[in-house]
Amino acid sequence: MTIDWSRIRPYGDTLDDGAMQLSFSLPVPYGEEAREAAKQLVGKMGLIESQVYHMKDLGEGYTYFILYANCTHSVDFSKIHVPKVEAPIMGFEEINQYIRKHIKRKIIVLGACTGTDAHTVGIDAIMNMKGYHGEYGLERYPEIDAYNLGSQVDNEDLIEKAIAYRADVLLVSQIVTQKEVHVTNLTELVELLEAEGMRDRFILICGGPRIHHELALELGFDAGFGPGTLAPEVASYFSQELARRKGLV
Amino acid sequence: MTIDWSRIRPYGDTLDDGAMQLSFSLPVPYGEEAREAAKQLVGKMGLIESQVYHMKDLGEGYTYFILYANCTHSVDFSKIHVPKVEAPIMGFEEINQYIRKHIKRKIIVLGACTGTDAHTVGIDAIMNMKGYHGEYGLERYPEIDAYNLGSQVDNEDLIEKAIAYRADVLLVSQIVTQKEVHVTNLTELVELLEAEGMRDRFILICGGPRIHHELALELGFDAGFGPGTLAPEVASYFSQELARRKGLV
Amino acid sequence: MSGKLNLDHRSVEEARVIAKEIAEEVDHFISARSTVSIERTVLRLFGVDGVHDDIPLPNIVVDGLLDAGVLHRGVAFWLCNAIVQTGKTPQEVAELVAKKELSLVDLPVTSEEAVYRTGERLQDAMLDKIFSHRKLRDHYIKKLSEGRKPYLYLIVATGDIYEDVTQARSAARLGADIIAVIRSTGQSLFDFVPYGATREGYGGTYATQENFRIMRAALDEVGEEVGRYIRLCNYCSGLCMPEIAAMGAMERLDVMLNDALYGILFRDINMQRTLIDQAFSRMINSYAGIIINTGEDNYLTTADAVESAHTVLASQFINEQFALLSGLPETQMGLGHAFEMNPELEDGLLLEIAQAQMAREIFPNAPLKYMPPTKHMTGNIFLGHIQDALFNLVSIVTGQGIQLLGMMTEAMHTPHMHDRQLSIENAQYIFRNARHLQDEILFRPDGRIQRRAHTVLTKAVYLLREVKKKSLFTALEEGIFADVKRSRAGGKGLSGVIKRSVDYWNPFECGLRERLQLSIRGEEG
Amino acid sequence: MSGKLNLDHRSVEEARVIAKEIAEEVDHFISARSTVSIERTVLRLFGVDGVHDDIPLPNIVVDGLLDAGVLHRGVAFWLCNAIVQTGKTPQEVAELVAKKELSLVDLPVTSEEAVYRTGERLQDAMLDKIFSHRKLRDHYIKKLSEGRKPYLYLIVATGDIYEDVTQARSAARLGADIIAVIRSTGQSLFDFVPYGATREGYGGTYATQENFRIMRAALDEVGEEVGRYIRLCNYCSGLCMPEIAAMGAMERLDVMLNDALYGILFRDINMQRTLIDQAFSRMINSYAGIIINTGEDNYLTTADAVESAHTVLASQFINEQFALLSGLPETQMGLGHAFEMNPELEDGLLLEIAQAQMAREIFPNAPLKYMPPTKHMTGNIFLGHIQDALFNLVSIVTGQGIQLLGMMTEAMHTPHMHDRQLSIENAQYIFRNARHLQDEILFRPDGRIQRRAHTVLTKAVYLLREVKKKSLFTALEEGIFADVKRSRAGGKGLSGVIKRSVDYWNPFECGLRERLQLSIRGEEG
Ligand code: B12
Ligand code: B12
Ligand SMILES: Cc1ncc(COP(=O)(O)O)c(C=O)c1O
Ligand SMILES: Cc1ncc(COP(=O)(O)O)c(C=O)c1O
Repeated sequence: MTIDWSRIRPYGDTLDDGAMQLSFSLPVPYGEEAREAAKQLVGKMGLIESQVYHMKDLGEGYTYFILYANCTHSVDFSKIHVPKVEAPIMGFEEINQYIRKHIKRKIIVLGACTGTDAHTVGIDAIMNMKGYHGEYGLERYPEIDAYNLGSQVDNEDLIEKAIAYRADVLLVSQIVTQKEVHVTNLTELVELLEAEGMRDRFILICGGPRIHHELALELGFDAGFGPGTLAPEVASYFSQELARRKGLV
Repeated sequence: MTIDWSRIRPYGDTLDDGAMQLSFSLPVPYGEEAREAAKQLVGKMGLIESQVYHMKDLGEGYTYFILYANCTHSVDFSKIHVPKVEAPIMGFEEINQYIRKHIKRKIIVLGACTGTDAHTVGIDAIMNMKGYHGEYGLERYPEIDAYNLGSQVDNEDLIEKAIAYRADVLLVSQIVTQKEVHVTNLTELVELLEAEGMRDRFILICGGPRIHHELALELGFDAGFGPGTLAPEVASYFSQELARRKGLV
Repeated sequence: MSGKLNLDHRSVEEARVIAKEIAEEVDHFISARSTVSIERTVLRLFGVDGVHDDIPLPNIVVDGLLDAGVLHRGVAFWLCNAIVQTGKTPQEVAELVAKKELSLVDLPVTSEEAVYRTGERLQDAMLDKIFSHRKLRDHYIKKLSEGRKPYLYLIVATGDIYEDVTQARSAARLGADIIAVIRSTGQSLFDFVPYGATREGYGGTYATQENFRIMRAALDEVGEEVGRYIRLCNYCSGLCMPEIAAMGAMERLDVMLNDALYGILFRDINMQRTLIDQAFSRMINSYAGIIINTGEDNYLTTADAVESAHTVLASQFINEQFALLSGLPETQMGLGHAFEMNPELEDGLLLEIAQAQMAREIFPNAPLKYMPPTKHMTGNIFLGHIQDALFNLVSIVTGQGIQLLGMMTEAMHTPHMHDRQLSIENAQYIFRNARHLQDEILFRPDGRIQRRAHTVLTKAVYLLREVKKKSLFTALEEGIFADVKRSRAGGKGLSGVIKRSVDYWNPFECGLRERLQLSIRGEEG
Repeated sequence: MSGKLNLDHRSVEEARVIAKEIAEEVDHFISARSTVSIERTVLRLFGVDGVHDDIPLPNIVVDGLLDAGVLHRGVAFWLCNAIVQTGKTPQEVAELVAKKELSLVDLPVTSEEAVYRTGERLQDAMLDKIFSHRKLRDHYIKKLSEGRKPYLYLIVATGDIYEDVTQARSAARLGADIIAVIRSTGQSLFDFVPYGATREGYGGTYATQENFRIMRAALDEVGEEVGRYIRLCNYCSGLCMPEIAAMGAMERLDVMLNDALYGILFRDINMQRTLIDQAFSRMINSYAGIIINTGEDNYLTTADAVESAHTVLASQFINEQFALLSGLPETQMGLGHAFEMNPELEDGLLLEIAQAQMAREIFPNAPLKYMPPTKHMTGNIFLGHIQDALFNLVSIVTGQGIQLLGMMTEAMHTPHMHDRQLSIENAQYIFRNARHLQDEILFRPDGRIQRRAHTVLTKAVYLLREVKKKSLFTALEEGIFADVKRSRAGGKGLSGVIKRSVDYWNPFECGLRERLQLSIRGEEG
């Protein structure tokens, strides 16, 4: 059972069996033809030995399927490279010391949940005094001036405040992702900043349950953080990045 | 929202959105690279906008994924044709009358769960007096002589008994399907019968949770019945088929 | 009341008395004010509808009067005067105003009495019509039957009303008793109600009168087919709270999310504005026989369910009193609470049972709205599905009224069609299998469950005393609920609040007060 | 005993007395007989192992004696005589026999005393060794700790022992307390034990001593890593029941499925054969400190859980007495039962709670083995997952001992790796959230739950009286359990039963009886 890293396939109970579970609905009426349609569909996906284990009539001409099958595709795991935030993660004390030592002034951080998004729990988790999962938020860091603008903040307002507060870092939270509205919102912010020639003035960071670093880079941000992020990860990143940009390290 | 039957795609909440749920494990260690591997894999399956919503370290270098994505494939529903048991389904009384009228003698039926398979509940459901889901089993039919040989019956023994009892119909149940053992067992029976030139002497019927009519035909059976089968469906089929074969209708 | 928790009845009574005082103080404030949306509601109830250059006529008319500085008298007066003067219908008048072919304030007032008489006649006709909808609902329920409690409450939220219809009909066939059409993200901040059938929303579908109609018709049809009256729910909250109440009353909605505190805390709507709006909207809901749902469940999405359980209870007490002040009977009070215990907690289920049973015993006649786990739902749909199963179990064991079904995909997207099916199946399975468990289990005297309920009740009474001391407004400023602080003059919509003049007139409020047998309240504040 | 059900203690006592009589009657029959597999077990305990031309040495030796017509004296006598005569080890003797270089019956018997002494010495050494394994287990548990009850019992069944190891180690890391290696379909009908490490099985992996060793080592290793002793379980049933008991004792297994009734009813094994085998195998299990699991849960896979609940209880009473007759203490009696209510039933959960609580109260010291829903599991994995959640809930609420975790894929395949993860997560979530619910809930006096338990108990007593009247053999012939009828002389393995002669000798039985402080039983029958 030595694994061939260049040809990784799903695993059920035997190496390379390709076992996969799927569920989906089709806009076709319940019946044997529906079952066959489901099987043909996954056949096109490169799945073999498919079994429709459960079918349910949803009414209105729709049918739901639970299906198992074996995937014939494989991936080359040895070639996978995922961009990650590189900065080593420091603790609360360490970060403050780092800022004192290298930046020699407080870092100014603005946070907001933008657009019509009213989900503040995520940005609060990063910023609020009391923090999250046992980790203080940025407001508690003596070397950080953190301002949480709350929810439903327009991109224009955010930029205005960023100038007013002379922010070093902008933290943008996006939780609602329906119709890719987060992508729209985040892209708009970058475009507005670029239009005003201010993109380089800020370390631009976004976060949310559907955000990851790679996506953030694609959207023109400097970094992105996903589910389960804690304040020190974010602060470690921007303090080191700021020091780097200012040529202080 | 009119449906194009020639291009049916999965449905989440918008026609043709292609929404699918998948879960599987890969033999790769938990981490961002694992996530990327999962995404690449479903990419090869023709799924786009994939989101790994859950990942779990299974230990021993394995990772489990729950993933949603949109399927770009479609199927032509208008071209789907599924072979089905054609005989109209009659009720208990009707079947007995039919046999009296057309066959004019009792039909002799032998049932067994073959190989090492010890799952009798399925074949009992079809054959036992008390029946299943409110439908009497074949033993209760006055015009049917039904013999249930029980479980773990060798194919050879079954054939021997079939000759001894002068059976018209053989009912074979296969519940265990691991390593395709049901296919092996069923194929063996057909081969044995053919070798002895007796294949045409019996109406050969198989059943079980993973059996369907199409598979049965492929394996050389006359009919196959899947989950939820009730005795009348089976009896309707074989009484009409017997009458047809004997040229009685 | 089964009294399984051995609750201290004096504490419950004390809580009610304090909550009443808190609500009355606010009501005092409310009674001296109206809002632009109340005035637009008046127009809608007179039958004004439609848009001009995409702006709803009610907005055009009301904004005109506001600009003219005469809204303090109430829109009814100006409209009815125009009717008297022109002999036209309210709709015609509004259209003329929109086209700038008529100026309400420039018309002479020849007889105030004629104006009032006109208003009252139209008011009477509309309230009769609303009452007839209520009768029709009763008739349907009698004819078709209705779901067994807890009602299965399912949401649809595709953004497209026609897609919503498909999903709603599917859900109804599968067992849904209530269909709620979730609103598009952000609609609650609009100071107008969108118009017509809409097919593009974010995380929900716009609440428009036409959408209400389309869905109502679809549910009536499928209800006939499945032999069960299917209730329709929408969101009577945000800046247009009373307008939506009116639309719902006119289109025979059955359930409405309706809670000013929700808007204040979670949508940053100005507290004065929305409390004023709420009072009037609840009268409408009351008279239309609409069950309201309050939003205490939301508190536990930002605050912790263990630590803040008492804030939910305290708020329920206040909401109950607000509802009573608007003439809403207990049987229409779908007070909200939620299953939001952290699944990592040991004995979380015990705490949850204590809370749900306590709500049941304290509000015995309310069709309590029980919300599923949301905050602690993750991308693990399998775990999510069993979190929802425990939620369903607690509901059937404690006799909740409305079960907002949890979805295993809660942490991802608004429901896919089959998500709904699976969650209905989940609830039906649990409800059926534990149907009479409620009758069979008792709680150990002074055990963990009983003690938890006592603690929460005691803390709620303390909290109410504190709120009473500083007034609800101040309490909200201090972040007493949901860990959220809101200032009295902050948030959206304060500019839409108007001080009533002494000759302020809202015939519908008068009519409703009469029909609901509410006393006329004092006018200062 | 909490006595939540207000059970009638006289009925419970009566049931025990009758069950004892039933078991004693069978024991009387047993005591006059041995079987080929008991004799092979004796060889294994003397240290004979290995195969010759793919046939296990114990089979070759025992079959030789059977053919020679001298097995009625017991294999021990012939083997030990050969040892005395040749000075060789048991293994060497067996190998010579296999190679036909030695004939046991042809050797002279010079001193019976020397033969008995040799046997006793070897017996003592082996039982000491088994005891040392038991000590080692205790030591591990003390050092590493063990899981909290109900233990999480997970199966592996890939067919390949090395793949099984991967899956078992993964399960252990995720929280499993017991790993059971399911046997390949059909092994129980083999009248021999396969040999060596095996990589090809159907729906399970062959039970071989080498496979036991491989898995034991893997679990010890991962147990050290996760800081929890991981128990190993296998199937001590079928035609080789006592041999597997011996293998388990030698390889430090911790749990064994061990129930003659299961083999009779579900594998069509001859009842005489397997009941004789069972008596000896349980002595071994007892002394090895192995928890046995009985198979009453299986009854409900063919019979209905509502109608046949009392047959489960009756069988548990009988199994308890059989166990006691083999010196197996209550703390090692993992009596089986199962959550097999039809999910379509109203109040199924109430019936299930009644049954599980009843078993708990009647067998207070037994580590009850609770089986998950299987029969009513379907291809709907989402529904299946919540059926398993209710199963887990009933377990924690009624204090079961061993929780055989249900899998959402039960109706499809033996578990995939992640199926196990999800089911562990399910159990951990429910157990944690309802950890002390058992302490907090009481059942309404004379309510549905209490009444159900009373009914089941009463019917079990009736049934036991009937079985007593006609004897267990006849009752089995009449299909009293699981709706399955089996004839006394039918089924597999009767030809392997031998009548003991007066000079029959099985030193291990004697040694075990002594160490287990069992009285020597009467010898006729
Ligand atoms: C709580 C909640 C609410 C609360 C919000 C209260 C509040 N003040 O925040 C209330 C009840 C008000 C609410 C309302 C709505 N909600 Co809501 N809500 C949720 C819920 C249950 C939990 C979200 C949460 O708090 N998670 C906990 C936090 C800690 O996690 P997080 O946000 O991921 O944040 C972490 C990381 O992502 C990261 N992070 C986040 N932001 C940032 C920013 C930076 C810079 C960094 C570095 C890191 C970072 O760090 C955080 C800590 O680790 C989710 C469902 C779920 N279980 O996820 C739905 C959910 C997010 N809501 C949803 C919707 C649609 C709505 C509504 C729009 C529904 C409607 N149409 O009315 C409304 C309106 C709100 C609006 N306009 O935005 C959808 C979104 C669907 C989608 N994918 O687009 C969800 C997924 C539910 C669903 N299935 O429908 N909701
Ligand atoms: C009950 C049961 C048992 C009982 C069987 C008792 C008995 N006398 O039948 C016991 C406990 C003994 C048992 C043992 C084992 N079982 Co089992 N068992 C099941 C279980 C829980 C239910 C099967 C059942 O009764 N279904 C109800 C009947 C009514 O449905 P049905 O069989 O599909 O029959 C219907 C149709 O298919 C059709 N039909 C069936 N046969 C025929 C024939 C004809 C001619 C026709 C027309 C129609 C027809 O009509 C029937 C009525 O509608 C399933 C899991 C599940 N939920 O499905 C596992 C299952 C079948 N068992 C399984 C296994 C592996 C075993 C064992 C081999 C495990 C082991 N290694 O020890 C053992 C050994 C048994 C053996 N050698 O066969 C696996 C099979 C995996 C696979 N796909 O291969 C399953 C799926 C469980 C699992 N996930 O591991 N089992
Ligand atoms: C009481 C109440 N009103 C309204 C809403 C919906 O809010 P909105 O339409 O403002 O997004 C909710 C959401 O859960 C609620 O609980
Ligand atoms: C008591 C008992 N023994 C043995 C088995 C396994 O049987 P076999 O190995 O004969 O397939 C089971 C199966 O569930 C059982 O319950």
